Amino acid sequence: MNLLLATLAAPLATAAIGAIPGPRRPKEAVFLGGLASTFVLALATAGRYLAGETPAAFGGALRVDGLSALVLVLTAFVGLLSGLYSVGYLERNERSGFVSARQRTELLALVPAYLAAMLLVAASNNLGVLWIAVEATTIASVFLVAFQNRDTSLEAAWKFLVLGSVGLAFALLGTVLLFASGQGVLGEEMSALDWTRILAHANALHPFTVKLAVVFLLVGYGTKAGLAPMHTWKPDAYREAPSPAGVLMAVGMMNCSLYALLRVHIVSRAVLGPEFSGRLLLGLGLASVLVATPFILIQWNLKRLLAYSSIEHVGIMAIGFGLGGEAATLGALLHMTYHTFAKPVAFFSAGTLAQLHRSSDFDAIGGGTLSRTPVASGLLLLATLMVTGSPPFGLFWSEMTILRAGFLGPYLAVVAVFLAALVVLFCGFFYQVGRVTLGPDTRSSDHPVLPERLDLALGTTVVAAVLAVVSAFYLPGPLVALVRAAVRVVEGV
Amino acid sequence: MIQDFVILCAAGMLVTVYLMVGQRALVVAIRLYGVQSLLLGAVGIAIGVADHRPHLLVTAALTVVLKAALIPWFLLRVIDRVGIRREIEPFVNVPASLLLCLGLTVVGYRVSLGMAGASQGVPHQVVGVALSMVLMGLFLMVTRRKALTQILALLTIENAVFLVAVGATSGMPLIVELGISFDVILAVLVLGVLVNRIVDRFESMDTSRLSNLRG
Amino acid sequence: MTTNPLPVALFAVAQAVGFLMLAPLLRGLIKKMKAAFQLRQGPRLLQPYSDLAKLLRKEPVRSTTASWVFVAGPRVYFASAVTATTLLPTVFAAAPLEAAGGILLLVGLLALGRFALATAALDTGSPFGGMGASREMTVGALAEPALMLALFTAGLSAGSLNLGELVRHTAERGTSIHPGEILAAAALFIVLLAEAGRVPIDNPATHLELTMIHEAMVLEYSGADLALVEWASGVKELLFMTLLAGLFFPIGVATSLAPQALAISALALLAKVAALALLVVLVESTNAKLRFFRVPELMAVALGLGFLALAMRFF
Amino acid sequence: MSATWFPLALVLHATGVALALVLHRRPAACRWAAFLASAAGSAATFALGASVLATGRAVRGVLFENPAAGMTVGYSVDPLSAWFLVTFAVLAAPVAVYSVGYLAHGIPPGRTAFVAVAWNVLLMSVETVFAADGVLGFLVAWELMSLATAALVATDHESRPSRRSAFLYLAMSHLGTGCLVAGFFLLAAGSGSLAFADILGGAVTASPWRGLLFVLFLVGFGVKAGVVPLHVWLPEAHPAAPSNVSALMSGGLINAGLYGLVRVGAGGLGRPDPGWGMGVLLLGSVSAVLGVLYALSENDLKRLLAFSTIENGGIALMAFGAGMIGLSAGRPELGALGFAAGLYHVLNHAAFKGLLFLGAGGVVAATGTRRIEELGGLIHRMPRTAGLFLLGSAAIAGLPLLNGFASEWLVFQSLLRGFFFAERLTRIVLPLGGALLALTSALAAACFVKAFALTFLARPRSRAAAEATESSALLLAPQAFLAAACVALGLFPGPVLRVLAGVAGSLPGIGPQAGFTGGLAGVTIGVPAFDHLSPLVLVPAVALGLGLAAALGLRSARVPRRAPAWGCGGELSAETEYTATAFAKPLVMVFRGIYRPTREVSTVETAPYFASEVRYRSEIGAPFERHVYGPATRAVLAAAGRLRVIQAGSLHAYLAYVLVLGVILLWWLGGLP
Repeated sequence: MNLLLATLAAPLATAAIGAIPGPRRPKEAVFLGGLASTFVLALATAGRYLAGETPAAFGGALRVDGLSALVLVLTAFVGLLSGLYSVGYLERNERSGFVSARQRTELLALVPAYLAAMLLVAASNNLGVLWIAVEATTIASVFLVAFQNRDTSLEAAWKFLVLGSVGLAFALLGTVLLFASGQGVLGEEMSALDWTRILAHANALHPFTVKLAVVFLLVGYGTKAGLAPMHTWKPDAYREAPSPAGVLMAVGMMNCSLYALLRVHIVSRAVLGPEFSGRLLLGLGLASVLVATPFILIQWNLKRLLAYSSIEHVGIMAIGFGLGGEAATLGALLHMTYHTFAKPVAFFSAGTLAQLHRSSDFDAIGGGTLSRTPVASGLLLLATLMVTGSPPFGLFWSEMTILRAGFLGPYLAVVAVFLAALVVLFCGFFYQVGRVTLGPDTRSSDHPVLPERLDLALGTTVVAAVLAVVSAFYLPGPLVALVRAAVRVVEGV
Repeated sequence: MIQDFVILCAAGMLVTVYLMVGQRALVVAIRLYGVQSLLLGAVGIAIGVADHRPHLLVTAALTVVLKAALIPWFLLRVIDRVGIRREIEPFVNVPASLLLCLGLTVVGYRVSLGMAGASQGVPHQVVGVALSMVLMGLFLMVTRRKALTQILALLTIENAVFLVAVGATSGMPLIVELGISFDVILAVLVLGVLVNRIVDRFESMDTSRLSNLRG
Repeated sequence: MTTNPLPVALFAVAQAVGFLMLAPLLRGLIKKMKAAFQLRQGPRLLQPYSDLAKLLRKEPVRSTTASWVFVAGPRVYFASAVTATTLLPTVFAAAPLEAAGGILLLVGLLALGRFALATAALDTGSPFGGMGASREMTVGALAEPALMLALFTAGLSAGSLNLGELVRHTAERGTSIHPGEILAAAALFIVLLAEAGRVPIDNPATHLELTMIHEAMVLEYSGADLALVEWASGVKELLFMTLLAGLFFPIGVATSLAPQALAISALALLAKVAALALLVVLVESTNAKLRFFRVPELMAVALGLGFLALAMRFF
Repeated sequence: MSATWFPLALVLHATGVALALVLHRRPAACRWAAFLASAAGSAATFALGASVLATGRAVRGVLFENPAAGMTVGYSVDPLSAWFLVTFAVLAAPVAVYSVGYLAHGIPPGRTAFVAVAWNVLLMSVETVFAADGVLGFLVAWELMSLATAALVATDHESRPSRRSAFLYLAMSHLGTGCLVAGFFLLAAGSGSLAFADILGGAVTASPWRGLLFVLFLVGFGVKAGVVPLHVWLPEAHPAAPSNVSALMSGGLINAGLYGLVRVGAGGLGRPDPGWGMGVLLLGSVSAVLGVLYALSENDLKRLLAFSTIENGGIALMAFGAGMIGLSAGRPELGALGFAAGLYHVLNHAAFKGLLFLGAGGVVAATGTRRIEELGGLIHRMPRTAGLFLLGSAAIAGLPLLNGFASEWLVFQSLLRGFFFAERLTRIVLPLGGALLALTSALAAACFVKAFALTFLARPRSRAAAEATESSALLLAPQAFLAAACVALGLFPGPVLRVLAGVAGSLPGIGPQAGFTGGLAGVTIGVPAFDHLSPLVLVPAVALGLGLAAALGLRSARVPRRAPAWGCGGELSAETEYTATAFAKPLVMVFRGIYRPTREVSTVETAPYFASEVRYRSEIGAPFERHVYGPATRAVLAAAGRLRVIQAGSLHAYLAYVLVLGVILLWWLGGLP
């Protein structure tokens, strides 16, 4: 059986089994087993790629090149982490009697389904398939956003879906226009939308139509990535989604939508040269970083804080890709990699705090969590260091790489603004996290906090933290090779 | 001759959007959407017949069945269940809305001048109409408060996209088109489910009340 | 100038002893002249010597809260003043210890004395000590920049900050009537008044708690401790006058070791110091003591003079 | 051999970290292990620095590689780095020993491991800052240094001031780091290399960004050096940390900023523009004067010391400024003099400020308070601490025979010597700087009379002060070491300057001309001699004077009579003593234009004209906080608050953003040719 198809089928099967009502333990075992095998299969697929093959399926509609392989591996990795944490999360809620059987089924089915859709995004070689896959992720995740079934969950889900659908409609229009730009060149069969084919005929495409298409595609997939000003659904969705789903959205979905943006960028560069989409990405990226700044300063909710951080990071990556050139692209792809390692720590530790305090609002949590839940708070502080790009952690290196490339290039003003925003963001993020974790334990005894235990969820957080720390000093050779391969794909060399 | 017909239908679609902007009864809006979809189907059939592209006929038939019949029926059912028939006062009043939409049409047409084969007419006209429809659909979503209107506007945008697919490219690859149609239906269903849940929970379909999440 | 240690040491000891011997005389002279201005007879000229001798014999009484710092204060003050005298050229155009340093070291040594005495004054637990120390340090802090500017003017025009070098230079050149240097001399004179605790900055004769500065600081001292303080203060005053005379009015300074030249130089120095003493008396007798918070204004005048001196001298 | 010293030092610190983590449940063992490892690490850096200073040859090596990003971090210890490493080690080693004793009581036992880890990380990073051979290593170390320091400042995170100061510190450092990143990358953009040897070798003389670069570096490094007006964090953060950390921060960490300024100022960016030196001199003067003025008015012992750190950083900057003026005038020997003076002062400051903070730490540990008003009389209970603190006070006040005098003397020389070679405006600015330095020095004397005398002399003003006990030998020995350093550095400026001539000579803009000569006998400035200093000559003279005074006093003072001080008929008590506030009052009034003190007197009258209680309250204004940082912070937060409407919860607005973006992009596209 085709390895790539197996990679995609594994989570789909897991989802199907998860949807069937059944006893808890075996279902969880299948769930974790499915996600683990997905990760292993993704690794194997990437390994195939590194060995010189090009895994493909459906007549080239699915095809794995360097960029796909990188995103596949990272996404599957996050999927596994999220799965582990999901089980821990359910267990914890079980303890406090918060979760219904329906919700368990929902989570166990939706997480792998969401993952499957994301893997499909990463494996797609076809703009049509890409669009369908992204739409599928949207539909899978909207239920995760509405998972808690509170008033605010519905509100967030509605906003998420409407904005997402508008974005997808834009992306679809872009896809159609791109197809239209190659009338008579690309042909009419399915493979006409393969970017391998589009790239091969880049010179024959109608430039203006491509421009139009690129604008719609960037805005469309930018909505899914959460680039400003289409970012507005993010804080709501992140706050409402349960933490295991949050991390899938913040890391997996972000990587996948960036993947989509990159595919567009690659096509645009082949047809129009690097400036057109590069500048658009630069603009959207800078807007994202700038928009995130004030909201981090005035934030009132821990998970929304993470959402704005995620807007910031997608902005950073967009800036990196927009700056262009090998160094900046390497920086941005490294940023994606390190972000994939670092963000789960933040989400899981914040999720633990939120679960133990039964809310993620700062007011409800109160200050001084370090004395109540030392492990989770300590990990949150550690994650803050990572996420704010402090050395010696990975994101520092990638940000430095991007900045360095930026100062070498012509966009000095943009880079300077970007740097200034990073400084403010750092301060804001630290201020907010410090507000929660540090200080005297002022919580009154009327609202007792659940005791912190080294359960599966916390264990997953610790493991994620260890991996993130290690990743700063040592990235496995094959992963580095994937990053470099992805750089080659994006840079077209 | 065929070209003129296509352009006529496209213009008709644009008119339906104007009419949607111009009135507030939900049922009429749904019907207008149905008409719009029917016109889209007509475009598909005309081009399919003229250019001998059988798969266009398939998608056109699909469009008619789905969008001119099934979706309006589903939405009318939602209205019946909820019992809300009129849109309340939009954020921008009707005359101003129409004026702004005129502007949006100008924006759309201005861009479409750069399209390939602008001299031949069809792609240019079709893309102009489609872009105008996209912008106006979005405008509808911005100014109208009812969840149902927003779904309709979204569907209008979707129709505009299909108009480009049919009119400017003589049809996307069939399998892609089928996939997309399936996804659109799924999205509409999910939206419908959400609307139901929102109405259950908030006893209103007014999405402007959904503003508790700020900052 | 010789670098052989023995003559240098002898020269230094001789100069220090000379300052120690003459300092009470200067005090006596000023008191006598002041009395004359007020048409009083005043104490006899040599009275300060008797006072010192008596105090040195008397048993000191020390505050019960005082520590060794209280004892060390006057001794360090004394030693710093005595050491400072060896950095100064007097009769001969060289200072005994000019190898040690120049203007900056001299100012540093005086600061050391002030630091020691002010610290010690705070050791008694009496509010007077604190008041005096606080005021002394305030005046000192304000006087120091003016002093430095005045000295810089002299030093920079001579091309050296070493006092021996400086006096040799001015002696060769002769008294300057450059307005810059006159202004510098005026600034230095104001600083002298402040450092010596003279009217209008301080009143050495008062013991009214609201007005005293230096006296408040040493109020708790008695016996030999007080003698050391008084003596060192006298030395300091003499030192300032010698400095002023040497830097700005170098008439008669001996540049050779010929006995005749040395004698003339000595006489000239005595005359210059006497003249400065008379000037001090004039100022003391014709001015009222300033309110403490007006003193900074006077110091600002000195600073301004110093700055103007520098500006006029070099532009 | 010397090639392994630096990695060895880092390994020793890393061992300290590891040991602290392993032993975190046993605080005593943890203290000994982690801090002795740290002291050993400092010894290794000292050995490295000393050997580089002795041979004058740089030592290089590689520390770390990030293959993914393709980045390498190496180190290169040239004489300038070596000087700072030695300075840091001279302070850090004794402070580490002190920490072993101090942390037993200074912090909750549960946080011992935390402090030990952060401490060792801090030392590692500071040493790497001084030794880094390229931009990336430097930035990593620089950031780590900030983070470790912030963590240490927040050790007592339950107290609001600690949290606040840690955050303020972090925010200000980050502002600085941002400037440095921009500066370094702009600088590197010219040459394409990130190695200091390439970009800070003075090659960018022609860059159009030169002026901007210098300003960026000045701000970036100035934050760490505590330059006014970037100093606001310093008086908050230094006192908030445990005293051993305060000592290290004040004596060692500000040097990181000064180090950077020397790197860029002494020809690193090519021959300095005339304005740069003037600017640095001006900033230095302002920092020195304002620093000491605020120190003087401060009644919190540790805050007082922190403000004095600003002053001393300012003094070093004045010297650097004079050196840069010399360089821009084409006189490398003046550059050498100025930078040597500043570097000497940096070393001296490390010694006496370390000593003073350690002493203050002992006092705080013994009495539990930092407020001078609640201290007093400690000399009877803590005689050794008092003696050492007095020595430190005398040294920092710039009194002869001690090291403060020696370096301030040299700073005066650098200012006045430049006079002869300077252009019109600088010609007057330089001696004026000298006058300000004199003022600073005199005010510092007043300040430390207050700090010492009101803390240690007269009667105790609180129960805690009355019951204090002397610090242990573990606390006193490091202080004695630093005190000895103060004396030695004061008595032997000549050998120190001979070393500094080598250091200055290694700077890109200077070369071998030193402009001064130093030998065992003393220092001589300029040829022919402009001035010279030989403290050793003075020693017998002062000894003789003291002997004479002692002899004169001996006749009567063998058994002095003790009596209560005269109290005008009343009884003197701790309440009637002169307070720290009162001591500083005259100078506060004189400089009220700067201090802007507020004054509030309220009386409670039981009967007309008979007040039963008078309350007096006076506060010194904090102009930079009030007029610059406060409004700036508020403006940013207000702007952020106003931007809240972006995310006001309305889906319609969110959709409108997309619509507007779409319209703008389409309109723009339509306009494209």
